[in-house]
Amino acid sequence: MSFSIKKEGEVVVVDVEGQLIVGNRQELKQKVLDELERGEKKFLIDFSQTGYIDSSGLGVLVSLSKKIREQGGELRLANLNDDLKTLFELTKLDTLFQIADTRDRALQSF
Amino acid sequence: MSFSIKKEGEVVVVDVEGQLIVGNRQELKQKVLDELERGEKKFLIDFSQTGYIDSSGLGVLVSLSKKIREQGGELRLANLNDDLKTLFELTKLDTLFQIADTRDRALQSF
Amino acid sequence: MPDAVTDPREDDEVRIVELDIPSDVRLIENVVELIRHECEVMDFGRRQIMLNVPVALSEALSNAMLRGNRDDPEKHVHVRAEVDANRLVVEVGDEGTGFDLNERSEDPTTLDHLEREDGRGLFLMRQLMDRVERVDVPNGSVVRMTLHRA
Amino acid sequence: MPDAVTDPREDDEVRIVELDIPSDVRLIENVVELIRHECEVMDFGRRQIMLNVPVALSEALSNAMLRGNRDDPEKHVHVRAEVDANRLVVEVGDEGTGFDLNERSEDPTTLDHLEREDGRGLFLMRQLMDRVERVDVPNGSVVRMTLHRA
Ligand SMILES: Nc1ncnc2c1ncn2[C@@H]1O[C@H](COP(=O)(O)OP(=O)(O)O)[C@@H](O)[C@H]1O
Ligand SMILES: Nc1ncnc2c1ncn2[C@@H]1O[C@H](COP(=O)(O)OP(=O)(O)O)[C@@H](O)[C@H]1O
Repeated sequence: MSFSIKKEGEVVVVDVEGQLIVGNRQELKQKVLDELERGEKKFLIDFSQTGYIDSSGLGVLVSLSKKIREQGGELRLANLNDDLKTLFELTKLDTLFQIADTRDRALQSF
Repeated sequence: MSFSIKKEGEVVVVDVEGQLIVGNRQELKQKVLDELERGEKKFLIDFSQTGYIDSSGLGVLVSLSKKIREQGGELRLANLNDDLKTLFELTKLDTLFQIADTRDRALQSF
Repeated sequence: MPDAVTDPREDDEVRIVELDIPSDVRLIENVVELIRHECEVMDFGRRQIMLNVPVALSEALSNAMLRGNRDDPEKHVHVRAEVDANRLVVEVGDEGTGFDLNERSEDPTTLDHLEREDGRGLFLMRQLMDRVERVDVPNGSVVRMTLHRA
Repeated sequence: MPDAVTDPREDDEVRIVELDIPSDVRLIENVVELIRHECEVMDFGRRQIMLNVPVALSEALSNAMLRGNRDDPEKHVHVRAEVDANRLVVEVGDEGTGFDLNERSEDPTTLDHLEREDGRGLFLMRQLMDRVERVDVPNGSVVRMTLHRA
């Protein structure tokens, strides 16, 4: 379980490696909030290397999306596999987030 | 836990990612034996991404080293961290294997 | 050490995993892996192994630790999973005073709930498992979930 | 869901993890992670967490599964780890008929043993733990290992 952050152009890209769950979601939250505080505005979270996400992981995504919007920023998600897509659909969170199929498409959409 | 194999020049390089233990050592053994059967002679096992090794993992390394020698081949190990070095020293297996500090040095030593 | 022989699995085989651990959410991932592995051995479907089992189980475990045991590491969570060719039955017990499962049936997918951070745990357990029940036991509370192999 | 507060760890805290699992060597890694985590919480030394605990525990678990239980998944292994600020005491029990620990003290580092594949398990347990004992219990055998925090 780890989160790697890099900058692609103007976009802060976060890769979620492994699970996003109650045991580690604070780490993701803090990393993104640190970037937001530094003045970053565009965020992309890439799930291509993610296992499963629990409700507290979803909760952190909801909270980050609010905080980023409050600062006038934007959040995109990319590369949800079929199981993760189902999870977003079950919770209707697919209607709250802007979700792109691929990283490139997400990057272009800003 | 996974093993990735690639060819660098004439050398088959195996990266051991995660643990090398009773639950997965057969997989390593089979992968290396397959290459040996294909006629490969020079093998390097790189432990830079390895966690811990148990006695059955050590046993597989001993067995592979014998089989490779029997076919007129050579086996080198590289990138043991301090804990793994201690493990090889405790079992005196550091006297059985040719161990290099870095991958490059191991590759040059063939 | 002899080679590990692959399980000579029989149709009436039942595999049982039981754990008793402190309330510490960082333990959840490994508990999930242990039980997920049992479902893999029993040939549960890919989606069940990748989504239903790990997510529902994580929810039950974190509720037991954080809600039931109020994140007190001196309070333990007991897990018992029974897996056979037909189904997984997993019980997660905590040392809390219990709660009324029927009263907790808010729908987190409504528009006004959607932006809330919490309140999706029981909903997901119900969506992802075939059955979710709660039983009171002496000194604690148990949530039992059942999933039929598919 | 509220945030997981970091353990308000006290000096007299004892953490106990108990597991009961089928004999299946693929479960070993996750069992090791659970107990290793307890040692991390108790501030055991880096080397103990990276080498002593995982290797000795893997050995005890695979011997219990493959030697004691002869790789029969219907036979279970019981693990109990007790960790406090001073030490780890971990017991690994199987359903086998036991063995004489004192008779098993061959040295695998001699020249004629060096090229053998097996026979390093008990040796490593003894090298990596402060104490290794064996006790007979009804219907089985238990190996107890103790490691002082350093
Ligand atoms: N094991 C438990 N012990 C006590 N109360 C629980 C337990 N599990 C769930 N609850 C109650 O049910 C509520 C809803 O749980 P859930 O849907 O998982 O959302 P969340 O935990 O995010 O609030 C919790 O807030 C809690 O009051
Ligand atoms: N849990 C156990 N139950 C029965 N016999 C055991 C157990 N653990 C160890 N032994 C015996 O001790 C011997 C030495 O064990 P070990 O040093 O781990 O080497 P290996 O298992 O590779 O032979 C084993 O071959 C077995 O006969």
